[in-house]
Amino acid sequence: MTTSGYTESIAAAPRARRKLPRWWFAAALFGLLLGLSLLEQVTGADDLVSRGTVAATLIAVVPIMLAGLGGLWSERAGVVNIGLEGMMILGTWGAGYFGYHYGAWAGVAGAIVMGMLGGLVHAIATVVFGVDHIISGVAINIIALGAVQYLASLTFVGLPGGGQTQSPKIEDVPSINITFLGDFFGDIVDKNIFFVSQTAAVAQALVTNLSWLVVISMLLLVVTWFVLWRTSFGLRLRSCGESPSAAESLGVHVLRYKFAAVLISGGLAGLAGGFLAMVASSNYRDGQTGGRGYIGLAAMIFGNWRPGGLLAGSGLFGYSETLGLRAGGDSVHALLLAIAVLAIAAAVWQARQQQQRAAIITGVVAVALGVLYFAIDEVPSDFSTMTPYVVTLLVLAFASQRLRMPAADGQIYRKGSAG
Amino acid sequence: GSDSEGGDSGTDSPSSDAPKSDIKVGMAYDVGGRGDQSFNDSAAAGLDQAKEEGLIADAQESEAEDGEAETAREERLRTFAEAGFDPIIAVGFAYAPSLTKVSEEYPDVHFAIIDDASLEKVPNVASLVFAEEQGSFLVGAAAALKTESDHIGFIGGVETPLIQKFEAGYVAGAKAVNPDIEIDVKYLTQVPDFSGFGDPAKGKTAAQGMYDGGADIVYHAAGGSGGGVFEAAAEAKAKAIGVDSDQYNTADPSVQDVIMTSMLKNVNVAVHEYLKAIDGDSFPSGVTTYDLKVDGVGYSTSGGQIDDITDQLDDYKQQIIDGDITVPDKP
Amino acid sequence: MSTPATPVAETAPATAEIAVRLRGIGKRFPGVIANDDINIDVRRGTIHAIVGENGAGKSTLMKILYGVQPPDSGTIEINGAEVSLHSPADAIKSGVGMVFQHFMLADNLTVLENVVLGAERLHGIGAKARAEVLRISDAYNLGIEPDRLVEALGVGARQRVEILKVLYRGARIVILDEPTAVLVPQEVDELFGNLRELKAEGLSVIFISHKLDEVLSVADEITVIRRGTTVKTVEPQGVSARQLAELMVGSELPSPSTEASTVTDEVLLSVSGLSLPSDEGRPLLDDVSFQIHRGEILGIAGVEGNGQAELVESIMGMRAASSGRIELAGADLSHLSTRERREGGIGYIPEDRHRHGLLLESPLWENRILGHQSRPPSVNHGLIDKRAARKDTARIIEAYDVRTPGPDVLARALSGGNQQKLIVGREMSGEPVLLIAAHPTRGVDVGAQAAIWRHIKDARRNGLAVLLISADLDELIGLSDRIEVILRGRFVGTFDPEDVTPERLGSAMTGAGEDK
Amino acid sequence: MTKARLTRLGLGVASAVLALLAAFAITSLVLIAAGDPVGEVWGQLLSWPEQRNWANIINNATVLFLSGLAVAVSFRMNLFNIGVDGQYRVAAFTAAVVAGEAWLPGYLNTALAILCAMAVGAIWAGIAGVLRATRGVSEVISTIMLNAIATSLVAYLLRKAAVREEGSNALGTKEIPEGSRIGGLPFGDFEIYGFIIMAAAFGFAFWFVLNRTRFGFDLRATGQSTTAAVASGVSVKKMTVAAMMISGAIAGLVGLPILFGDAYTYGSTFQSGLGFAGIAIALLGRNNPIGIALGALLFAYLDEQSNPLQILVGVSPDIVAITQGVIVLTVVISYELVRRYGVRLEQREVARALATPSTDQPEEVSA
Ligand SMILES: Nc1ncnc2c1ncn2[C@@H]1O[C@H](COP(=O)(O)OP(=O)(O)OP(=O)(O)O)[C@@H](O)[C@H]1O
Ligand SMILES: Nc1ncnc2c1ncn2[C@@H]1O[C@H](COP(=O)(O)OP(=O)(O)OP(=O)(O)O)[C@@H](O)[C@H]1O
Ligand SMILES: [Mg+2]
Ligand SMILES: [Mg+2]
Repeated sequence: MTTSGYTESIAAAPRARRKLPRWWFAAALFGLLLGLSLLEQVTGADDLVSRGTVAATLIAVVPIMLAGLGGLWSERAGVVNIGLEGMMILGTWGAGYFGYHYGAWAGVAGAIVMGMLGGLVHAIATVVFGVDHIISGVAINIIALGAVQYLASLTFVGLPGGGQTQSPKIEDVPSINITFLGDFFGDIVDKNIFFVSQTAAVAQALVTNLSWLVVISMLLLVVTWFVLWRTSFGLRLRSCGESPSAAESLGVHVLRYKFAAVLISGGLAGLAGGFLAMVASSNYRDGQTGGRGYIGLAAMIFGNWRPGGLLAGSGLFGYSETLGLRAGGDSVHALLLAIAVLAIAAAVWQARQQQQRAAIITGVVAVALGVLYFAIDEVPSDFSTMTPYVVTLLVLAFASQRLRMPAADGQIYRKGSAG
Repeated sequence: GSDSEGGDSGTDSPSSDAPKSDIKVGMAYDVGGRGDQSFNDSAAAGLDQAKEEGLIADAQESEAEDGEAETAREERLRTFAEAGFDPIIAVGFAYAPSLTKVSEEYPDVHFAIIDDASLEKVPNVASLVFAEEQGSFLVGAAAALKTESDHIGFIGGVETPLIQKFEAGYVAGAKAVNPDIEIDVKYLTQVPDFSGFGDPAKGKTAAQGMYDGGADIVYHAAGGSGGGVFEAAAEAKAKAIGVDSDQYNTADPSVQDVIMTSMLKNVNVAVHEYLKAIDGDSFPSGVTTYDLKVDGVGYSTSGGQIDDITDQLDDYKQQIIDGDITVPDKP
Repeated sequence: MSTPATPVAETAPATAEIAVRLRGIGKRFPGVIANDDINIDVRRGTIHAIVGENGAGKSTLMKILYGVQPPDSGTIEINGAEVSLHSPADAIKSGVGMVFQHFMLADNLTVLENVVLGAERLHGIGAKARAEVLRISDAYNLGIEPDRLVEALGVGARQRVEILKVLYRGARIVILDEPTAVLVPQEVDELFGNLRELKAEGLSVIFISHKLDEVLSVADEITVIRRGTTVKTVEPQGVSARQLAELMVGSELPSPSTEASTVTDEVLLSVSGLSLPSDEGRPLLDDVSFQIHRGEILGIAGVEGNGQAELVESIMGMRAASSGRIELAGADLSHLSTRERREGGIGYIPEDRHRHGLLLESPLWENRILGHQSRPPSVNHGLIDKRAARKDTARIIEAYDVRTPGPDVLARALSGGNQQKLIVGREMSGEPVLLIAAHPTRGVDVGAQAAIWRHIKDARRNGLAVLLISADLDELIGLSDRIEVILRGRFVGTFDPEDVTPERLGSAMTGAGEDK
Repeated sequence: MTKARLTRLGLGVASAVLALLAAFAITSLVLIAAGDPVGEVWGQLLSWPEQRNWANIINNATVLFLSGLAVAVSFRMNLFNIGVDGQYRVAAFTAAVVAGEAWLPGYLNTALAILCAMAVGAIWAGIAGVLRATRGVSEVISTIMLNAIATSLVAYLLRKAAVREEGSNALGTKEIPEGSRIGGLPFGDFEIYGFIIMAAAFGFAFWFVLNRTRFGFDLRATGQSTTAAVASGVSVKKMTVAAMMISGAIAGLVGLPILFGDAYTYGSTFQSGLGFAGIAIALLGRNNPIGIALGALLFAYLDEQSNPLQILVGVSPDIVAITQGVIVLTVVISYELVRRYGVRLEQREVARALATPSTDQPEEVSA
């Protein structure tokens, strides 16, 4: 048909969606490392990229990332999951109980299964009964906490080193240890060559008792990306989050996919809890999750409902938390400078984007931070404790208008609503 | 399937000789309760010992929930009182406000509270307090004597005045040995977030930070989080100092030999002696301070890692007892 | 010429060439009989139109045929074999495909993803699928670009994507529910071109529309549905639009007819140099200037997505225009809030009643307050006067014939047409001086349509100025005193309704005129 | 209509009962599975509380009620204020300091402290509101972050402001002078918080503002449909900030009954976590004051009754947390079932109206 296609020319042009090249992630890491090395040079803070920091950061990041991954699965299928925290809590107990009685890997499995139980409740409530997702999630958080404390009092009291609020020590998950490489990198680190040593430190952290669970978790991130964006299963699942009625009109069993997604979500959250109990520490403890389920949710939104972004979000949080906990004072102090510089960059960018008011505000923030940096030479402990939260908040304030959640996220869908 | 450790403990430790006493003790733990491998456990130990020795007929236990209402603590004490338990032991200073109320409501019931002396005027309350700073002074000195890098650390669970006493004593002790020693201090959480007493992950990260930073001995007053500190020490092939009880005996074998010594805060002794002092209807009251003098606090030597410096430590101990050294209780 | 609704054996065409045979289909929703004893035969290789007023049961019937909803009674035969369809999946298996009244596309997925969704088994979701999509697109001249986000497509393109979805699944029976409602004449011609090609391929097309002339031009057979049952099946040669309409409604088809002009020379709304850049910098509105006088209806014609919505939202103050000046009766509006503008006497019938016009989960009387939060009778001194609000709602229900038991039912429970009548009534109350009406009768049946037109004209007679935006060119031509055509955010031509044809408007709207 | 309303009311009650029974059953199953003495547990939980316990129940319910109210405000506008917890802690601390300093005499001091608390709560929540309105930051995230920040901030300030009486290891602000405390109301031989009157007043104000004022209408409209609200002339940005600030202001009150009626100081053992309980209670009460009050009473009752479980029955009190969570779920599920039934009723009505033939004869017929 001769005139075919002119409607596009009239219709709105496609949103400028800059596609990132394949290697963007490596590039980002490289840049990050370079930046931090520079920061160490400038500020003299020496713990920004040490083996210990990297190792501890990994430990801090993984549970948040796994929780976020759980959120990613369910929200991509259109089910909001505030219950992540609860499912994590269930996971910690699962790891504690099965880990103690049947060994490390049983603990991992136990954590996943317990998390899935939580997911099952959420799925039944939201998918089958059409309960508001938030309500169900909140309820699950309450139930999980009570259930776990109750279970702990039943199962751990009287065991050696066990009690109302903690399980006995759990056998460790095996970890990777390549000593000669570790020593090799260690030597380079000690040479203190700009950037090289820092890179070596990272490498060293990756070969000295790196828990297999860390590796597995990182793989899960990749697998998630592949399954959701490269398989038909993933396409169907995402379509349930974008437009369930369209999906159903094409014969997709929407409810089944939502159900599956929420179960997987629970499993991942459970694993996150298990990780806390088995790798981050070595036994179940009451209140061990410390709101990391919510943080995971935040990291996922931060990451725009995408695995890469999620990793960035949880990384940012985990890293600044680690700095606060380790050397604390001067590392966080150094971080101030970094943020100030970034803020200035942001301000310039905003000015370019004709967002004068935003630019001014950002600029003021930047200057304030800069002044603060030179005014004090160590950050008081209370404030280094709040660093991760403040940083997350700041970063979001700069860059959160581009976020786009799945179109049907949080909506209750009933069969036969197509058309 | 019931969890009332105490309920069973009346029977599960059958003392051969029938109990000579009819005392029923109500034990109100702080958050964590029996099995927290910290001072609740220590108190429980004292109770069990008393039971073994037949000093008491029966004991019932209950523990606080995290972030619970004041009324919940009051009710816990009242329920004990109503149920005819006497004496009732409140473990932890958190009970001070509620005990103030309840001890008035039940003048004929006897109470004891650990770690608080604000009720010393009340006739039916015995306050059992400790000179943590004195014990901490000694382990501080030990650390300063043992360190090879002249760099040590302190990790507190939650930044409360009580834990600050540990810090103050530790620092004073270390400085007494070596005035220009470097001491890292870190608290894991702030009130009302008490997770710092139960978060080994945090403890480990913080300790690793100190060890990587050059410290070779770290003293923790962080309850359950201490486990993480020991793990970090083991990985860094460095030393750590335990707290409250002799953690060398309770800790997991894998980390046993990093525990150079432990600051002993003998809550068990306090509880045991309190129960022992009861005779007929006369109950102890007023403030009893457990300090070095009465061996209410001290340091452990199991593992034999500080045998070479015990005499120096005992020398400091004597000076403190004699009052030649007064240990600060605030940083 | 026309065959009886229930064909008797001998007149019934041989089953062999019957693609779809519906017998005694019945479907009741709580309290509503949507379908009742429906009998239809669709012959292979034909375009079979189904007409009927709103709520007649057309969509419901099609949803049943597509397995979305199960029928309460009746049988469905496809190619001679009786089938029972429990889900769209079943329907697709038996070769049925449907383009819904409201597009079924996920905006945030690419065209390719939308097409292959649910049919991944055919050609996967990768290169092979893309190739197949392009092949079909070329075969039927659909001009589809597989990798664009659907949200970036215009209405016509979305329509073609929907059709491609159906073809991709190899459907032999294609259902189109009101496909032309949002298309301009040229796009309609394109569409019909596609349909004829499908027909030539031997596919059967079931086609629903409210626009009877289209139906007559494209259909081989026409079945009329009234109150949920088949009234008659006729052939286009035998009937006129008017006769069809009478079959549908039992009353006569009205069409808007302008009467003596009431235009005064008093300028009421004056817009000058209005511009609005988009995020990508492409102007949504580009130096738009016009005036509306008291008692004048200015019609805006244009393909959807060419700035109509932005224009309306700028005048309503829902968007801040980057430059330009808006005056209402001489007073500058540019810096006033939406509420202040409404208080200034602007009434607003939004394009999308569900998103901008109603609180679906609230009772009608609260919906009466919406947009009049700061004005009596319903609100006095910041306090809500429930009684007055209910009373005034009752008035609107009466005056505008809103079919509802009373002002206390939730807006969601009303049918689209009745919702629309309520909105019109609301926006007319409180003597507005300017009415902005976007597609005031879209998806509304003839009866309601007539009523709404009448109300607009009455108000105009009393000096109301109206900015009318509509995709229904007959409506535009019938109501307007003057028609401006908008294209890519610019006014590209002024027409006098007296001497303009839909075709001429259409070519102006699509820029076909200027290309030549 | 009214008939339908009555039926729905009846069903509403029935559903509530049903929900409670379901929760009862599930909890019992858990107990049985765990081999705990079901009978004794319920015997304790359902035993008629002593007057003293009733006093506690009412007091704790008052606090929970305020917390639920605060959350409900944001829910009504489709905002999710998880931050009530942080807001009330910052506010209670401020109030404690102000009242402790006693710059003004007697109840003036109290009033000032309460105002400061509300202001601080409003500001703390307002941060999230502004970030949401101007930068589009999800209030879910920002309030979570602000909770944690509040913890560190208060801890820091507390150590600055703290006074420690001799022998005590507790950390607290200056005690509020006798004259500025809020006396209790007599309740049998016991007393309940005098603050309960203010709580009730706020409950009423909540209802009135939301259902009877333009502001409330705008707020609910925005909550139901942002787009429709914008078209009707509501400034969503302003509403967002306003709603968050009001929510925060009420959150600021949460800690005050305890502060002025019982503790008289803000210290390290001041009750925490009230904000999260508030979320559940707001949801349980369907964001309307009466419902929230009932929900608060129910939660407070269960907490109080479960307290002695361990001592008397030897079962962990945590079991009631399970009950509470399950109730939230079951109540909502039965609500949902009833709602669907209601919709169906309504449509039947509508359909009847639709069935009656049109009175509107199209008049204009163009030749
Ligand atoms: N998804 C739904 N759930 C419940 N009821 C519905 C639904 N969709 C439509 N209805 C009912 O159908 C009736 C009309 O809805 P609908 O808008 O589909 O009618 P319509 O035939 O399109 O009429 P109109 O042309 O006025 O829009 C209403 O009474 C409504 O209660
Ligand atoms: N999901 C539903 N629930 C209840 N009633 C419904 C539902 N869908 C449709 N109806 C009823 O069935 C009747 C027919 O609706 P349907 O959508 O088939 O009408 P239609 O002929 O398609 O109207 P239109 O021309 O406006 O699309 C509606 O008037 C409505 O009363
Ligand atoms: Mg239809
Ligand atoms: Mg319709």
